[in-house]
Amino acid sequence: MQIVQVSEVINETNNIKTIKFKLPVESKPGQFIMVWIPGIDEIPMSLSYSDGITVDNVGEATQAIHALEIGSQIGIKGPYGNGFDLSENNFLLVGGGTGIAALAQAAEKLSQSGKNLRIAIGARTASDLLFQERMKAFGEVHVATDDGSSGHHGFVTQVVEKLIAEKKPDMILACGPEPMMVAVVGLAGDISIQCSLERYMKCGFGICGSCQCGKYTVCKDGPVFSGQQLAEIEDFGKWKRDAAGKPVWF
Amino acid sequence: MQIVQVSEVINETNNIKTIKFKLPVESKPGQFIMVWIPGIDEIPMSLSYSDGITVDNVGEATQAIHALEIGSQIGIKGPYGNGFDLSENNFLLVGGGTGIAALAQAAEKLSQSGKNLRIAIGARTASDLLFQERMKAFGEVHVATDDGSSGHHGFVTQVVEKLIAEKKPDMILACGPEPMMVAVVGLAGDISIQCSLERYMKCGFGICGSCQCGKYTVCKDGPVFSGQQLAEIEDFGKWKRDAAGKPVWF
Amino acid sequence: MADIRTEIAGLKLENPTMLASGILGQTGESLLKIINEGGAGAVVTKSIGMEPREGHGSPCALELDGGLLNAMGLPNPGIDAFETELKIALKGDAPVIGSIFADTGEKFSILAGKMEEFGASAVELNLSCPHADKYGLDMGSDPEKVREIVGQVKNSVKIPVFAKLSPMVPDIGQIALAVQEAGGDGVVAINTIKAMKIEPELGMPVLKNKVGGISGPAIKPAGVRAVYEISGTVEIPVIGVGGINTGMDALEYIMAGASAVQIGSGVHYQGIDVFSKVNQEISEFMDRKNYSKLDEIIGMARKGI
Amino acid sequence: MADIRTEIAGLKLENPTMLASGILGQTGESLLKIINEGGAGAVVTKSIGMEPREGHGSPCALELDGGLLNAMGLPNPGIDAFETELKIALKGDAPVIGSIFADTGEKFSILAGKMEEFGASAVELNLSCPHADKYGLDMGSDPEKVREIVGQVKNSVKIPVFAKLSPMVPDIGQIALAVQEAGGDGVVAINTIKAMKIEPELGMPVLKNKVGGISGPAIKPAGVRAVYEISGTVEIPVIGVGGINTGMDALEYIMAGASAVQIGSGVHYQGIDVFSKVNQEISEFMDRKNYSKLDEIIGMARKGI
Ligand SMILES: Cc1cc2nc3c(=O)[nH]c(=O)nc-3n(C[C@H](O)[C@H](O)[C@H](O)COP(=O)(O)OP(=O)(O)OC[C@H]3O[C@@H](n4cnc5c(N)ncnc54)[C@H](O)[C@@H]3O)c2cc1C
Ligand SMILES: Cc1cc2nc3c(=O)[nH]c(=O)nc-3n(C[C@H](O)[C@H](O)[C@H](O)COP(=O)(O)OP(=O)(O)OC[C@H]3O[C@@H](n4cnc5c(N)ncnc54)[C@H](O)[C@@H]3O)c2cc1C
Ligand SMILES: Cc1cc2nc3c(=O)[nH]c(=O)nc-3n(C[C@H](O)[C@H](O)[C@H](O)COP(=O)(O)O)c2cc1C
Ligand SMILES: Cc1cc2nc3c(=O)[nH]c(=O)nc-3n(C[C@H](O)[C@H](O)[C@H](O)COP(=O)(O)O)c2cc1C
Ligand code: FES
Ligand code: FES
Repeated sequence: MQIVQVSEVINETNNIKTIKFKLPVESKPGQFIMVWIPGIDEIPMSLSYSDGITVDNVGEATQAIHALEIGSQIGIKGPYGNGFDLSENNFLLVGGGTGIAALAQAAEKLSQSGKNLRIAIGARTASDLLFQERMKAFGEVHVATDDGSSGHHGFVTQVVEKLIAEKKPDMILACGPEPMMVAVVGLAGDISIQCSLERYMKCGFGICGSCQCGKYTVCKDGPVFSGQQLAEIEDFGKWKRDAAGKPVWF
Repeated sequence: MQIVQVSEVINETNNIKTIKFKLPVESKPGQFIMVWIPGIDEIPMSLSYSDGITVDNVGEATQAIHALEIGSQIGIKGPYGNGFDLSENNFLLVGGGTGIAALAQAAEKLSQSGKNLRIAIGARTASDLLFQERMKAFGEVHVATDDGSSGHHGFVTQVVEKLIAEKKPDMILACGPEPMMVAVVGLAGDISIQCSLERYMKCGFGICGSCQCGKYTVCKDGPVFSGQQLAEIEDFGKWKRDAAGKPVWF
Repeated sequence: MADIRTEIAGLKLENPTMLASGILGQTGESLLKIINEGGAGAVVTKSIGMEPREGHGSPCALELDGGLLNAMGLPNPGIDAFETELKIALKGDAPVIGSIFADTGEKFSILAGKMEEFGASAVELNLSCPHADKYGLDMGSDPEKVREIVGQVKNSVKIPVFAKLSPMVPDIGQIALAVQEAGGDGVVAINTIKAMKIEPELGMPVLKNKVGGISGPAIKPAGVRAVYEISGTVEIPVIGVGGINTGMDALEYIMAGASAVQIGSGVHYQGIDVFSKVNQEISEFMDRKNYSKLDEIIGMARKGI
Repeated sequence: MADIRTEIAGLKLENPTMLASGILGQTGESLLKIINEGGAGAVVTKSIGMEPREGHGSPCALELDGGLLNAMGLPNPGIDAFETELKIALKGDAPVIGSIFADTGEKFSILAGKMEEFGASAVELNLSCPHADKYGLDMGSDPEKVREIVGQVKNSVKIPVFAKLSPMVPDIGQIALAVQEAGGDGVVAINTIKAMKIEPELGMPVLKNKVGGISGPAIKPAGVRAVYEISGTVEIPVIGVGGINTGMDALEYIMAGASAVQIGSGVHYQGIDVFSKVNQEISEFMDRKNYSKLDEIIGMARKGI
């Protein structure tokens, strides 16, 4: 556990903020940290920057993160998890909702190493779209909104289908709601894919078992899984476990 | 604690044996180890060799060491203590009884680095003289026996007096009964001197306080002390402490 | 090759390593993986209670210098939901031991009965959780309570009944004796030691529950001591747990009197193949020292040389 | 510079660090050195009994991975021979606290009376040694015994009386309450945790006494927890001890509720200037965080944020 100070707060959308701080250790794109908001809760958050997280205000803990100010102290465990394998050349990145946060550093790194990437971002409405501007610096950005207020009117999966048809990538990276990822895995067919899963996490470092998904411990074996691995996981896209370890259907 | 196997047993005198084993760590001349004879006791012993100890059979533990055979297992803690400072050039080494064991490696090292050394060894009788042959390879050896059966008839201190008069060394190293060392310190006058003390030891690493001698913890601050340090120690040569920590006069 | 099979109250294990309760033991598939890929000789489930329970809030687990600090607070899906999990775990080729917790002997008996019905090879009574209010240590430190609970459970199931004890009592041998007198089939020691971490920077405890229990290397010397004292007091088998990371660690427990060992935090430190590694190191040690069966060294340190 | 002076039951200390009992505390000159050269705010003597006592055989102390294992067995020269030592220690500019052990309240009172007569500023009753048969933990785990002993000692001396407790009880708060109810002036926690080391190569325990107690980093989380629980239960001051090596370690204890801390094994790990180093780190921390007096942070972690 490291105590760090908030150094910057960025309003990304109505409901999403980026919080920056000095992270005392190196991380890989796709890794996450456990963020302790003292007195409130500790929750998993992808590193959307090497020194920041991007947080959707959905409940008590994320609301407390939104209330942080420059100079506020929070606790950090990690980075944890495996991160993405970025060794291929032609990438398609698919982010639904805050899922794009988990992909942002991968996009940055891929772009730095001169690789080819297209990025599909989905959200309910235009004002919820995350990292659209940031991603433009890294690759070709395609957008979908449920209400059609920006880009494609409909699901981001429809954009993905079109992009694959246009040019087959040799690796897809996806993060978002599990049902969305199930759909993307389906569209990928024989194209390699890695999905980053979000499961209920307590310890974050592979000891308690609350994030168990099939035979995998998401916080340690994941959160990034290959298409092959996902094929072995019966739960994927069907059910997750709640804080008591009971299966809950999506 | 390291468990080592006895690899060699050498009869040195009637009552003294050298036990060799593989010591898994480096040591400095003048350092000691704590030797555990399983089921019996653990006692401090100078490293007379980088991989051996030379033991006078005086009681239960030392008798048990004498009963060890090749292949026997013993436990080793250490090396502990400070060791001798060997930076001067003209040395006089004075060993009384098994005291010469603590000086043997210093003699070896000094001879290897081409320094000038004379060695005075004292014992009750000729057959008790330890390391006389071994020391001849390192420097000029002078012997004293209480009964005159070899070398000077009388105390080793008388030999020391003569040797100092012949040629003033710039460093004296002494180890033996404390009263002998008090005498040598007296003879040294303004010549630098280092004495290795033997006090009752329990832990060996400076925590329990049983080896306390004046303001010094012999196992950690010593066992080698300079003439200046000894001058500050009221106990030196007068009393030591028993297993209960009670002062006992020499 | 040395024979490292062992037997505890009729339970035959291919090797003396088991998964400790609460470590990745909440789902059937993870238990199965520990058997199939980890190489454990048996697995113990997460402690299961009557009702689903979320446990304490987060932070609930933390890496400290010498071990892990946790205050999970016994989260579990409840005994009924656990049937599916246990059945999956049973597909493996090793005994599955059902760990249970409750606040009365009656509830313990109901839970044990269900574990037996679901197919568990034995039950382990958690009488030692140091951070779950009325559950655990509170009763596990009282020999009378222990006698009562173990007795009641013994009356309601046929499978072996083990009691898991805490070292946080002045005389653990007395508690073990109560287990034996009540007909218990074995003693498991130790659970975590009550502990906490305060973050000076913030002036507050890190765990949401403030107090938790420490596991891992820091508690091994206390665990070995507990097993040594228990095995010197009772005749029933002892299962040693606390800070085992290597074969040498396991051997300390075995020589102190443990017929088998459990590994929890070691899964974090060494990965899930900690079980096969420890087994490997135990057999290599035995081969080198010419011991042929595990029995020869169980309790060896009690015997003098 | 932050003011790190502290006061315990009227005892004024220049800084909150004390030497723990049993570490180099057997002779007057070593106690004096810890004050003069080490920079301790007070020193506690080795536990002294009625008669000279050699203690357990060797090996009696051992370095383990996370701490030190010892079974000294309370060696000491006896109270009468100790007068000379105490008088030497008194030449220093810091309070000397006399630690004592006995098997009855009467003997405790005699020992305390002599310590007072020799000039000790306070006495510390060792009710917690985990490896000395009838002395220590055996009585220290029974609130009735504790009440009786503390009460008797309080009736026979005027200097403050502290009781040193063991964490090896299910509820240390209850024992501390007994100390307070009997008029005790402070609680010291914790003593070592019962532990052992077995050497697999030889199949036997390393300590001659087989069982000993572990100190050092491994027990810090248990010590901080004990202080936190005690300070939440009683009003009298608490002195924290166990695994302190740095200012941050000491701050955990202080924020848990300790008015002062003791350092034992830290003397081995850091050298005798561990006291000045810890003090330095505490004041730097306080300066950085704008705390001006130690009082402001004592028990801070109990208060929420
Ligand atoms: C590996 C990983 C990376 C994540 N990255 C991000 C990110 O970059 N940005 C972002 O906004 N969110 C991210 N999340 C999700 C985020 O952790 C939850 O939104 C957050 O925990 C909600 O907490 P709350 O108290 O605000 O809401 P609550 O009201 O407590 O819960 C809202 C929902 O969040 C989920 N949730 C609650 N607690 C946890 C928990 N401990 N672990 C996992 N899910 C939980 C549950 O599905 C719950 O229904 C990530 C989750 C995981 C597992
Ligand atoms: C730093 C140091 C180096 C030593 N090096 C050597 C050496 O190279 N060769 C050698 O023969 N002897 C050496 N000794 C002395 C040796 O430790 C004792 O002779 C031995 O402990 C005696 O044990 P025992 O059980 O055989 O005899 P006991 O019958 O127990 O005691 C005989 C005498 O030995 C001394 N003694 C006993 N136990 C201890 C102890 N734990 N610590 C210190 N002294 C003790 C006491 O003065 C006692 O009166 C050294 C001692 C020290 C402190
Ligand atoms: C995260 C975690 C959860 C635990 N949950 C339980 C539990 O539910 N029931 C139980 O009896 N012990 C539980 N324990 C204790 C372990 O089973 C074991 O006794 C302890 O961790 C010591 O072993 P170790 O050092 O190998 O981890 C838990 C331990 C940890 C670290
Ligand atoms: C070698 C040694 C001897 C000890 N002797 C005593 C003693 O005589 N009386 C006592 O109350 N505590 C004794 N203790 C316990 C310490 O005072 C202290 O409570 C314990 O070591 C934890 O603190 P630490 O981790 O700073 O060492 C001893 C500890 C050690 C390591
Ligand atoms: S969150 Fe605990 S194992 Fe993954
Ligand atoms: S022998 Fe213990 S301090 Fe020296």
